[in-house]
Amino acid sequence: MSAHLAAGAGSPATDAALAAYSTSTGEAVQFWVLGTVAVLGALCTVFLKRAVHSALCLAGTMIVLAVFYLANGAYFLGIVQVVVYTGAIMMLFLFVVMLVGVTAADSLKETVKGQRWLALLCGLGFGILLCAGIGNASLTEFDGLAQANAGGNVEGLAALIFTKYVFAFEITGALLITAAVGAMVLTHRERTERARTQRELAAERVRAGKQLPPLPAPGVYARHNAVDIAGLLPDGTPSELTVIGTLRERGQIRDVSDQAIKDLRALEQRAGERLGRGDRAAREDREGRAEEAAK
Amino acid sequence: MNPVNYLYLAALLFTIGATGVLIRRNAIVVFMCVELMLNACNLAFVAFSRMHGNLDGQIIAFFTMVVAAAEVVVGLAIIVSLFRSRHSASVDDASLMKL
Amino acid sequence: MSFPLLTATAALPAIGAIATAAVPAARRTAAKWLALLVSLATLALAVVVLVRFDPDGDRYQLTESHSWIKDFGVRYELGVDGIAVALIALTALLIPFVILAGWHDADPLETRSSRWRPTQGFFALILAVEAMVIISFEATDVFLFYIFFEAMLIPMYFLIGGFGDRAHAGSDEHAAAQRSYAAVKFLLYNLAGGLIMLAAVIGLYVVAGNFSLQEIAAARADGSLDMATNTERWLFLGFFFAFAVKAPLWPLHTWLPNAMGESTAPVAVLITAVVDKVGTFAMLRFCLQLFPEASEWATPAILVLALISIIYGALLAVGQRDIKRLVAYASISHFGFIIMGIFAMTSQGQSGATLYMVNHGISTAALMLVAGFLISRRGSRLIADYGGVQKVAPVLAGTFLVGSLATLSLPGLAPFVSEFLVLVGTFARYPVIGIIATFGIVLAALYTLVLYQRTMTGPVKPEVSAMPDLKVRELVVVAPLIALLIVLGVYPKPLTDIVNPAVEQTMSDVQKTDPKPDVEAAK
Amino acid sequence: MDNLIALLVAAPLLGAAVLLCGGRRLDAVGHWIGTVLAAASFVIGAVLFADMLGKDAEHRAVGQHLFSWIPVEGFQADVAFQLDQLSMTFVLLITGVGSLIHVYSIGYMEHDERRRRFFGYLNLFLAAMLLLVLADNYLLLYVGWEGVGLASYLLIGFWQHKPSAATAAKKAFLVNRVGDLGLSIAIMLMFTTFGTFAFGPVLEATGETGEGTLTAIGLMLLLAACGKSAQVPLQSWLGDAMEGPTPVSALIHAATMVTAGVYLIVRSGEIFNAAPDAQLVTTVVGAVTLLFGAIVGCAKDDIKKALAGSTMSQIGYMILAAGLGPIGYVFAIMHLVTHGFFKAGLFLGAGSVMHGMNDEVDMRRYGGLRKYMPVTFVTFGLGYLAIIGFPGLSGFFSKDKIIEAAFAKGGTEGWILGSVALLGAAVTAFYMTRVMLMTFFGEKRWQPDERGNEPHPHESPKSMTIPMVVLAFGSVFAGGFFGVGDRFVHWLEPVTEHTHGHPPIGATAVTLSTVTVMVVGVGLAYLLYGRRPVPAVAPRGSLLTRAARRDLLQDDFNHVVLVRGGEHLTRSLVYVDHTLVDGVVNGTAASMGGLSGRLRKLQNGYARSYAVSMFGGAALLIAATLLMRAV
Repeated sequence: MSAHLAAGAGSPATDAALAAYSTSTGEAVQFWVLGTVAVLGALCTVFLKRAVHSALCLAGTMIVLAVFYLANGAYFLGIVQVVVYTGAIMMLFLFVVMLVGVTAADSLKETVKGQRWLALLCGLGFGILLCAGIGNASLTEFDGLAQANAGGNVEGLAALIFTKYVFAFEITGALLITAAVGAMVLTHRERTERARTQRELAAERVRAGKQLPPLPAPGVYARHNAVDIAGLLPDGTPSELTVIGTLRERGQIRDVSDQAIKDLRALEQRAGERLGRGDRAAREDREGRAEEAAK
Repeated sequence: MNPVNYLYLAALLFTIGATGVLIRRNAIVVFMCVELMLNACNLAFVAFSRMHGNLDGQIIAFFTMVVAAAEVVVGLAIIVSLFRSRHSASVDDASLMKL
Repeated sequence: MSFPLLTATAALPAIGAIATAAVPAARRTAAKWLALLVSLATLALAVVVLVRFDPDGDRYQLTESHSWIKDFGVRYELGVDGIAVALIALTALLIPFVILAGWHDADPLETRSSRWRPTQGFFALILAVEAMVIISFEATDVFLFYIFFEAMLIPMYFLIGGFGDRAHAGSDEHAAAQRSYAAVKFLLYNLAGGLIMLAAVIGLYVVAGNFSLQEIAAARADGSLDMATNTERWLFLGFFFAFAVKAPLWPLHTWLPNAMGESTAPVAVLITAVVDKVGTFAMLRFCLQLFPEASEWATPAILVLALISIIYGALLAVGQRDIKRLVAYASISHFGFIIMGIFAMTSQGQSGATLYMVNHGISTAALMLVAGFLISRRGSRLIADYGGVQKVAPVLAGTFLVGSLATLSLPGLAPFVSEFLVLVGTFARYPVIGIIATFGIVLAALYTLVLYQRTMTGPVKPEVSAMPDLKVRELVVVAPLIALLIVLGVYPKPLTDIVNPAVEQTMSDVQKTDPKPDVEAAK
Repeated sequence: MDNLIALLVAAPLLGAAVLLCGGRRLDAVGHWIGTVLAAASFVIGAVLFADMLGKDAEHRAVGQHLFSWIPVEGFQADVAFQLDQLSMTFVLLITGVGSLIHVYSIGYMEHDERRRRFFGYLNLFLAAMLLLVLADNYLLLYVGWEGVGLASYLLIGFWQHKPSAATAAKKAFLVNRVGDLGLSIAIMLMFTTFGTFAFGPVLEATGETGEGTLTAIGLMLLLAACGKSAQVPLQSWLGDAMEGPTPVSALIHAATMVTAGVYLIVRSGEIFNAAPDAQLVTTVVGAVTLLFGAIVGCAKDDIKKALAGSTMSQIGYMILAAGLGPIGYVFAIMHLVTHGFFKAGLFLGAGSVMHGMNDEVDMRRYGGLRKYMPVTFVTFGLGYLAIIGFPGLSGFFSKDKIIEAAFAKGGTEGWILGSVALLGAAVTAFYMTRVMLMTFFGEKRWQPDERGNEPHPHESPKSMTIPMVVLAFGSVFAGGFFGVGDRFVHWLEPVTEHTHGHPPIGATAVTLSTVTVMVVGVGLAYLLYGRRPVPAVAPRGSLLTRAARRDLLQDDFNHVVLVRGGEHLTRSLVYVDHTLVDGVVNGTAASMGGLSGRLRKLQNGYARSYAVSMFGGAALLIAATLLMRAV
């Protein structure tokens, strides 16, 4: 439905509406409905526990924004929003989430004292102030994009970009290249020494006394390597596929999804120590270790 | 309906995003919130360009996207290397600003 | 234009400082000799200035003037009057002795502490201080003076904090902590004063429109520049505060005992004999010339403070257990005399104060350096650790005695001349204050002789029984100073001839004339 | 000829410089250098004296201007000498007795390895003392004044390894400083009143100014005199000064330096003449001191301290005389000279006794020494007769005149002063006889000292006895030479004008009474110490005796009030300086540090909390802009 409206908004028939003092009721409805969706998406992005869910919610919000762009006569931006943002950037996010996987960071438990309340307070005040600013700015009358988009939105933009903003455009090009190179530099690890053979690695592992078998397959984030323990999917849930059928049949799968909680406690204890109120957290952590050992 | 509402919406989203940046510990989520803020700005720009009837606002929004893309690329790279070194993507783990 | 003599006099040690600092670490001795030669060359230049200066000529001579910061009317203006010449000569004279006395103070320590203290730095800093002091004596531009008045603190800070007594009783860590405390205290104290003065300097610019001492003073004199009474008083206080901290005047004195106590004897001499003189000199040159009315307004309070300094400093000197701190408090008492002489507003008082600056410099240098030799031998600053040195090291004891006698201003030694002039000058205008101040000479006798008795006389303490007498280098340091003390005490005329005209000028600045003695009034 | 005056001072000064800077290589000849230069100075003095006698009385004063010392606008201090009869008298006394004592010291200090330095100090003293009496203005006099103070400090503390000596030296210098306080204030007063402090102008201008100022100046000068001449209340140092070697006691603390106060007062005669109150105070001080010293002298068992008390008392006589004004000045100086002879002789005798007795000073350990050291006995005895005023000897003439003058002052104070002087004469006779008897008569009382070596009393070497003989000669005949035909009066009259005083009871009566009280004193002493044996340990004695042994509790007073009080004052001040004055500063610094420490907690290292503050800041900025637009 939103897509159809967006298309409609694009047609020359409704250009007059864009020019008019007030917008069409259709757009109003669209605004109120999708606006709610966008806000909800944003809130979920912030308040959902798992990064994956946040990413998806954000993607939703972005799509809604794309629709709004279209509705505001920014056809090119709308498309770019969908293609670049939702399509590329958000996917990039998801990839990274997959790389990083489920970490202890995914918790809403606040470690810095008063941080959350301060943040909410500031947010609230900031929002109110912004709204107040917008409110008493006299933005009542406005002229639409009729003649600006007369020659077509994309052409208009192109004209501006390659004349008025050409320099900035080139600069951004350079910026992108730099960013790409920078990303590579940051993530690339140069191998200086000779690659070690399987044998050496094995010997090393034995010497270190940890992780004798190879690490789990890519895309799977395993904290344990016992055959009866399922690897974790990016969202932290155990994936039964990583356990051999027999055990699956016998239902002898051990669940380690509480691993995240342990790490979380460990992290909170670390933070606690840094903030000098560590003893309690430390004791909890020690108990945790104890029962882990007992297990 | 008065398109000024778009601005209000933008303000709302921006605020939410900012709050998210402050609240969340997962670097990735923090990044998402930053993206949210950027998008809110874009929305505002677009709405302005509609009001003033010229495309400059859209141009700015376009540039913002480009910059945002670059920023995300670098930022995510940072997060990955951070994770490699610390096995955690928590911004609190990288709290070395205090000696 | 003629050869810029004054700039040269200040620049030579500055260049010397850089050169000394640049000497490679291994060539330590070379650095020492370089520093010594530079200081001697500076002394030669100072002598040239002394010769070229014509006491009966213009007020400011050998002047140089170049525009510096046009927008604020800041000029690079140099010029000397009799007072400045005398003090430049004193500074240039003392530095070689300071360097010679500190010959081994900055050598790397093998025995007590593993920390190596760069020798080059020590001597370079001393030369830097000399350069800054000299130029602040020469500057006739308020802003220029201010800059060097403040910049002086930096090398002094490092000299105090970096090069404490190597032979200090107690653990090195403790000594180092004490040192850095003293250095920081010195820095903060003087910095506070300097900042207040900066405010006053800016205020002066706002009022007067430029920084040139001569122009402002002239404008003040012919009335073309008149300040509101309160403005003038506030500005005066701003300037005076900084100078009173530097001088130091009670109750702003507490940094001095720490600084002098913790630093090596040569540095202590540098502080009290050279750097602090800038404070009293500046009172005479800036406070009185720029703010005559305010000076007159503040005189009673300042005189009382000076009086307190005299008596208080002397009493505390009596109560000290630490040789260097004792000398420090004695200096506080003496600075009380100097300030009293300046603000007595009589030509005897001000001539006396100027002579006092010179003589106190020499006498304190003599006493402090000998004390330093003593301390470096025994490794303790506590009076109680000595006794009977006189029997073991008679020459050391003798020079120490002469230094003490100079400190108690025995007639025939230089300090007596200045102290008596100050007393007479003060008495002429403020009899009561003059009489009370006279008690200072009794107290002076008390603390110096008690010090001498406790350290030098009595049965020989076993720790000092093996103490060697003065070495040649040390004699070379002390003997000329003592000779100078005697010469200036017997025949101070050359000095007074240089100083008097300048003092007359200052007197006319404050529109004061000496109270004429009249027999009738006494009826 | 006049240029020789500077040489008077220069010769011993040169000696001091050479001996003190010369180093050990002069040890062998040092004492000869010193003695020769002292003698040279005496010769110069004699030459000048001869030259002076050549002129007529009115034109004898000569001067020499060396150079301008401290020239400051309106304040002109010169180094200039003036030599008139008064100065000449002192010059001869100082250089003469000085030279003798140099000779004496050659023997006395023979076994001291620091003899060279000792002679250096002696020369230094001579130079300073000559400067004092030759100066033609008060400031230069002040230089000499402090110079002799320094010399006596160095000489009292010559045996510095003895803590007692060091303390005594310091005490002497400090007490003298208190006196110098008076002198410097007096000079300041002169400068502000007359615009100068040269003798001539000041003393001429006395007529023009008010009595108040002159009284103030006079009292200040008197304070100075008290310090230098050990008069009450500043007398406490003289007794301790006996810690010094005996020649020093003889030269400085008997013959010359301690009489400088008398010189000062006589020299400033015009001022005192114009200020009767100051004169009265002077006489009172003199009278009190002469009794004080005499009483102390009676109680001391230490021979030198007994003599010191006697010195105090005799100088009391001089000060008394000087306080009497023109009727007394001459006699003050005359007594000063004669006293110089016999007191120096007595001290040298005492020194000779100690020399023979292993430096034993307790008279209760002497006794019957006349057999062992006849020369000493004879010279000491002559000095004794002189000081008690035995008719025909020096003391008789000078002291008798003073007593006469005291009565001649007239009025009740005349009677009081006169009778005090008489009483003093009696006591003098008493204690000197006591000393004489305890030392030279009776049976021997000395025992081996703690190191077990028995003292073997023996006559001292020639170098010591000859000066004693000379001085004895002087103490016998000087008085007569001066007194007969008022020679001395005519000699000094031009400088210190002299008016002949007429005692209410007649000169002969005074003389008779003087002799009688003297005899009474001697008799009393003989009854107490000549008839029955002297106990080797001092009996507890009466309250007065015990007080007198402790210098009439003066030192205890000083200790309690000045020393203790001073210690407490300084200690509390040190505390105040550390806690209060410095505390304020450090307190400020500390509070700053605390504040920053608290602020530091905000910086917890979490990027997010920094972000919060940034965000809040942004919010505030917006608020501010909106506010600005609203208003």
